[in-house]
Amino acid sequence: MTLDALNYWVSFILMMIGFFGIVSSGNLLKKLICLTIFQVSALLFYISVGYVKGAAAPIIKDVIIDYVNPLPHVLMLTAIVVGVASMAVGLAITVRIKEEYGTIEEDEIAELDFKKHKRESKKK
Amino acid sequence: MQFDNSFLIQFALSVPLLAAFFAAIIPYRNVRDSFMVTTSLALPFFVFKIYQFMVVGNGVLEWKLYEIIPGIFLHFKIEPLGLIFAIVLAALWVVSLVYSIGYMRKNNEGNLCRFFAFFCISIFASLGLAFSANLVTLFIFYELITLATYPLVIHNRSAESKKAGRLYLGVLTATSAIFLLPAIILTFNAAGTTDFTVGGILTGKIASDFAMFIFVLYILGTAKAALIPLHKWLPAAMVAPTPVSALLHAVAVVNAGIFTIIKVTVYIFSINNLTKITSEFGQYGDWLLYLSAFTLIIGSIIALTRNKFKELLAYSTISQLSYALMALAMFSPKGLIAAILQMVAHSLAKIIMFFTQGSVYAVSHKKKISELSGMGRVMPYTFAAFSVAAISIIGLPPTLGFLAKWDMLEGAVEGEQFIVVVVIALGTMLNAAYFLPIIYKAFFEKEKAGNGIVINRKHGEAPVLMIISICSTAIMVVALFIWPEKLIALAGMVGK
Amino acid sequence: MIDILHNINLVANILILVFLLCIGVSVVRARNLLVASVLLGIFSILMATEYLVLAAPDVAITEASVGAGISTVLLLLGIFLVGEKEKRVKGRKLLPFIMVVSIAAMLVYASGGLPVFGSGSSPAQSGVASYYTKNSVIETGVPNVVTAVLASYRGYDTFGETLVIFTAGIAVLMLLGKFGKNKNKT
Amino acid sequence: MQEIVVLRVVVRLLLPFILMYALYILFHGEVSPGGGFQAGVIFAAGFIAYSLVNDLASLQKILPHFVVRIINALGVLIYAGVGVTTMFMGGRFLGFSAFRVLPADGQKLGIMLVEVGIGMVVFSVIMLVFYSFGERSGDDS
Amino acid sequence: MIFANLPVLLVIIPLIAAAICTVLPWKHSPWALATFATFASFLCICKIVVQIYAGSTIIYPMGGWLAPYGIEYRIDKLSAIFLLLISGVASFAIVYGMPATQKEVAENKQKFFYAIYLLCFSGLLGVLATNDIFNIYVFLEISSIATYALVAMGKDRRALVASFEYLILGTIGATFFLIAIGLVYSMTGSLNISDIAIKIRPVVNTIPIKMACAFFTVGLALKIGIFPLHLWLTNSYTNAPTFVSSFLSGTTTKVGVYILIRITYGVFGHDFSYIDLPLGQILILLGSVGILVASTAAILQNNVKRMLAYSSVAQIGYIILGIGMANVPGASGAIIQAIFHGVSKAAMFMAAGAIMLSVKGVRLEHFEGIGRRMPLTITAFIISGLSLVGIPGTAGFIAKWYLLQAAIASGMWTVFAVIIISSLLTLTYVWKIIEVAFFEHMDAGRGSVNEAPLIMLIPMLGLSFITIIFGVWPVYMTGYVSQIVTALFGG
Repeated sequence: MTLDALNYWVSFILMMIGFFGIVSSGNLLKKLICLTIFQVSALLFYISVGYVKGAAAPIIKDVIIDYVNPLPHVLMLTAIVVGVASMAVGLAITVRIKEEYGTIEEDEIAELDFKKHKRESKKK
Repeated sequence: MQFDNSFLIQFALSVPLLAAFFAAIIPYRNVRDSFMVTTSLALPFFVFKIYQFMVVGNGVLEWKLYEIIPGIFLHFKIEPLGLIFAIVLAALWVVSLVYSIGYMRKNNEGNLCRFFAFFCISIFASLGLAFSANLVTLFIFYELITLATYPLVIHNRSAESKKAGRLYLGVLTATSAIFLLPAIILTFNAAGTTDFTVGGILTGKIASDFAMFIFVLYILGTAKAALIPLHKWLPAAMVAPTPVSALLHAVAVVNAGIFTIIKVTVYIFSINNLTKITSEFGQYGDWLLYLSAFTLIIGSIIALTRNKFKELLAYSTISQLSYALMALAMFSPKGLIAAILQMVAHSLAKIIMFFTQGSVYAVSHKKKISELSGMGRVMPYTFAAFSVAAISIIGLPPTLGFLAKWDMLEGAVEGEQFIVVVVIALGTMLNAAYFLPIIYKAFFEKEKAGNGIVINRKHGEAPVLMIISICSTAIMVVALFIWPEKLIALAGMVGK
Repeated sequence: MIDILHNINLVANILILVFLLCIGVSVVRARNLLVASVLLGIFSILMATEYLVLAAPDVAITEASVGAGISTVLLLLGIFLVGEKEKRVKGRKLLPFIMVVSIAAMLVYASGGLPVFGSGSSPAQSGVASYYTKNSVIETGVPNVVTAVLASYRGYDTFGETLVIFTAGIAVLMLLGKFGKNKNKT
Repeated sequence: MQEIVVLRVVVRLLLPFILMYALYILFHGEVSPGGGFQAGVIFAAGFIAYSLVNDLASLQKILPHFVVRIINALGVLIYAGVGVTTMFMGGRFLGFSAFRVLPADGQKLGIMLVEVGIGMVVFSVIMLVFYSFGERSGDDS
Repeated sequence: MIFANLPVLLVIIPLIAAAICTVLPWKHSPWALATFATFASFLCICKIVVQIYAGSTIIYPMGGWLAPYGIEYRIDKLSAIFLLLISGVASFAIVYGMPATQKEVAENKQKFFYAIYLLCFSGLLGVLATNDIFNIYVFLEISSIATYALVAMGKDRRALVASFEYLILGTIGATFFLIAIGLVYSMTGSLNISDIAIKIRPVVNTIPIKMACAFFTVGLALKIGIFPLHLWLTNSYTNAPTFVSSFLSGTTTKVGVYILIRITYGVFGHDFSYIDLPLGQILILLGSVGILVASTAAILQNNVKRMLAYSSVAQIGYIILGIGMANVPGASGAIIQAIFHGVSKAAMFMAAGAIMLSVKGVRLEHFEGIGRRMPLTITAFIISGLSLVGIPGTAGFIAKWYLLQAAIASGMWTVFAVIIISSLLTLTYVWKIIEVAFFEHMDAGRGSVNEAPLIMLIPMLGLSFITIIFGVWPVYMTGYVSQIVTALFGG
């Protein structure tokens, strides 16, 4: 059956779901949430690449069996960290935006900025 | 040895820079002016030395600095054409410097430090252009001239002068960037070098239609030559103070244009090659001839309609330049000599005319032709000089202009291009038609009161500095008619 | 026995993937940020399980503790500060949707060329990875290959990873920090 | 916040065990899943749980801000320091084999130290982020 | 021991300094430490460049594990010249940045500010030095996250929004990059660039590799700010603190360019990326359109910092053109353009920042009469501006020259025309400032405006004179670059 590529498909589709969320939602924090999905899908892709049918986790036992590929795991540990790090920074920026603008909706922020811009150009 | 014969070039180039330096740093008027003038006197000396070295002791003068772009050096080399240009520059720089000192004092203008500094820098740029040994060096100095003259054009920072300045800068840089630079790059790609060499570097390298394309690019690229579609900057730049207009229209800028075109024609394509190329295009091959003839006639006609003295001079400049181009466009040795003579003659004559206009404006703030009646008797020396210049422009003996026109006609007759003969005749008439009335007004017309013209003869003749410079130039014009051999000989050496 | 195990694995794998898709969609569709972030936590937990199924216990633990734990806590804190309602924006849905669907189709098409899922002979397996599983115990004396690779073979990456999170910490501190006592704003 | 006695007591009881488990994960990471990173997270989770039932101030009493910052810097310095030390001992950067005569032993030691460094950084960063958000919310409410 | 470990020292010195910075108590000490660290790594790089100029490629296996099993540093001529650019610009910028930061960043946050700057700096260096493709991703993320924070420190609240946009787009780009790495790894089973370059040959025509190439390009296009994806760039450069915008404009996008060159030329091979795939045409198209649109936008701007940001987009367009044309002069032009756009744009942002600090604004009317009050500052600005235009005698001219040669060589006359026309557009917006600065009078209400302090003047003048020096004596540089390019096309 053609379920062999299922993991890849799902990871790509998840990625696009997240992407859709980022593009379509106007709320900054929602964007961050979707960004997380977007990143996690990449993780799924890597782990699926590393998987070997019927192999054991890469912790060496005495009996010789075949293990799954440890390298993607290592890389993904790093990737997870990167993801949470960027999310933390994003959250911090969002909070500051909320404090400065009083909203975290994209269009309202743009409106406020536009007003400010017009005031500046009038000032000259 | 490299140094031994290159130090003359270095000295000659350093003189205007030194003057510019003095002009920039010295705040006291008299000290500055005396320093500048004394420095400027050194230039004719060095140019004369170069002349001796080259012509009398026919040596080779060149100075190769370093590689600007891989395969292309910043390189100066003196050849007859450049020498002629340098001589003109050297002579007229001193004159115009003296004159403009007088002018600026009379009209007590401001920002003199900046003014004179850029004045000298533009002379330096023109000198570098004259000495440049390859296209890229030439291009660099061509741009430098534009940039250095811009502050002069907008010297009195009025709104209209800013607009004019934008037009000036826009047209000149745009054309040079869009047409000239690509032409140079194409030449470099085709010939593998950009050095000016006798006999041309493109000869036999490329197909004739491509060569014609490049040639068109070159002509369009040098808007400083003010051919009709690209002439707008010249009248616009008239907002500048008169000495600047004199510098722009007689000494540095327009001559730079003509010089570039001649240089490209002779040392990149070579006359014979161009005749071959153009002959392949039959009737259309002579487009440059027709274009310049057109410019000549139209320029003169527009000049006829002008009442503002400066505008009239501007359009007459346009038509006069296209004399040189037309002579060149015959692509014959005679035509080449005629073009060079015309370049020199026009510079001398036109600078006198601008000086005249400047003096009139300085003493009586009159700008219009119609106001000039009677001025001749108030300012006899000035207008005497002016008449000499007018005669030279019209092309009558005993002036240099006559020789130029004469050679032109000879070339035309040899080349059986009778259109040229017709055009020259027509142009001469037109020139006469717009210059003789001025002389007539100035000398023989009574000063009419009324219609806004106030009679005052108190102002008298212009300051002595200005008279000296004007008259000396007028003397040059006549002298070159009487002893033209050396000049013609030098012009004859071009491209040989 | 291995065979049954791997069949079970396969079934679990498929089930979890389907769940993941559903929850992913519902996260994107959720209007309330609180709901969305909680769903995201569930999403991470499922993901962790998936990793377990794919025999990646280290990643599973990390995902569980970070994705489900820390990031949920952070999100909740953030929501507490910025409010939980999301404004409904009209329009700007169709074009992204078309784009996204097309890209997804492209990617799915591309995944056809990839090595078969779970085959032991793909270049990824036969590459450097096999070296690690063979030699890590001899060279580092650490049976957990992931730890060995993480800390030693690719220790420099891990150094970078540490610095990433260090950077994030300092960044948040710089953006939000009030440093305990002193209360002056930027 | 209102008193939730049960929760408080439970958390207070659990806290030592959570921390113990974190340490276990840290030092047992070589033979079983887990390592410095997970350990740091769980270690921080314990404190966060503590501050969720009590308030932030009481947590900052037992774990002041500047201490966390110092731990933070220290973690990075430990990791980098291990690398530099190996350079001084004639190896490459992070070449743990230079620590001991037997490369494997050196690797063991180096990996251990590095994991500790990671744990410290992760723990302290999470605490810092938590503090920053917490303090904001503190003066908003 | 020092010289053996130079390649790693140049990265970890700033990192360690950053860690120490966060706990330094005294007032100016973080700046002092940051400056010291920057200069230290700059010196290391100079030493390395001297070695490499002699012709050797430096290889440094991390932890003694040989590639492809461990991570290795591999510094060749290409990475060396970019290392020199980044560290040079950083050294100038950090010296310049002290007074500006003093004014713009709160006292108690400066140590974190400098720490994050150091992290960003070392992240960029790590990207340039490493030969491991995943390591590139990690260090790129370090610098990116640091960058988001730095941009967000701008005084104006728009800085926050800008940095958020930047964060979203940057993370998307990074994830694309990650997926691309995954695809390549799944087809080759290696992460070491030189190793991949060998192992990829047999499978180069499979779909996943083509996808990977596309993903790399998209991800990097987001990081570089190629034309349609440039919004974050203009906003963040405009609103970031002075020091940050002068530092970033010189460095981050250039590193993206480096990675693009390294991967498309070094790994996939230029014939595959630009001839088999339509990548070349796409890049050339985007580049040309971007140049024209962004230059026009720059002309229309009234805020000088925003004008400079748009001009950055335009100048990046040139680089993309050069890369996309994928021939020897094109690549040389792209590299030279990348280097000297970095230098001169950094100088321009410095000058604009200095003026902003003394006149309290960067709108065009604030520049009136600056030419008299702050002559040296405006000199630096103008010299760099002319280098952007490509006036002969500046380094910009050399880059344009090569690009035009490339256009001729590949017979793309439209590109030729685009380059010529856009240099006129560039002249227009540089000239707007020159005219305002020199030929307008400052209105008296502006109070006393003085020349910038020496500590700000020296860096900007230094940078602007570098463009002149290499414009007047380009031979050494061109020779070096031609070696790089021959290596790229030969190998």
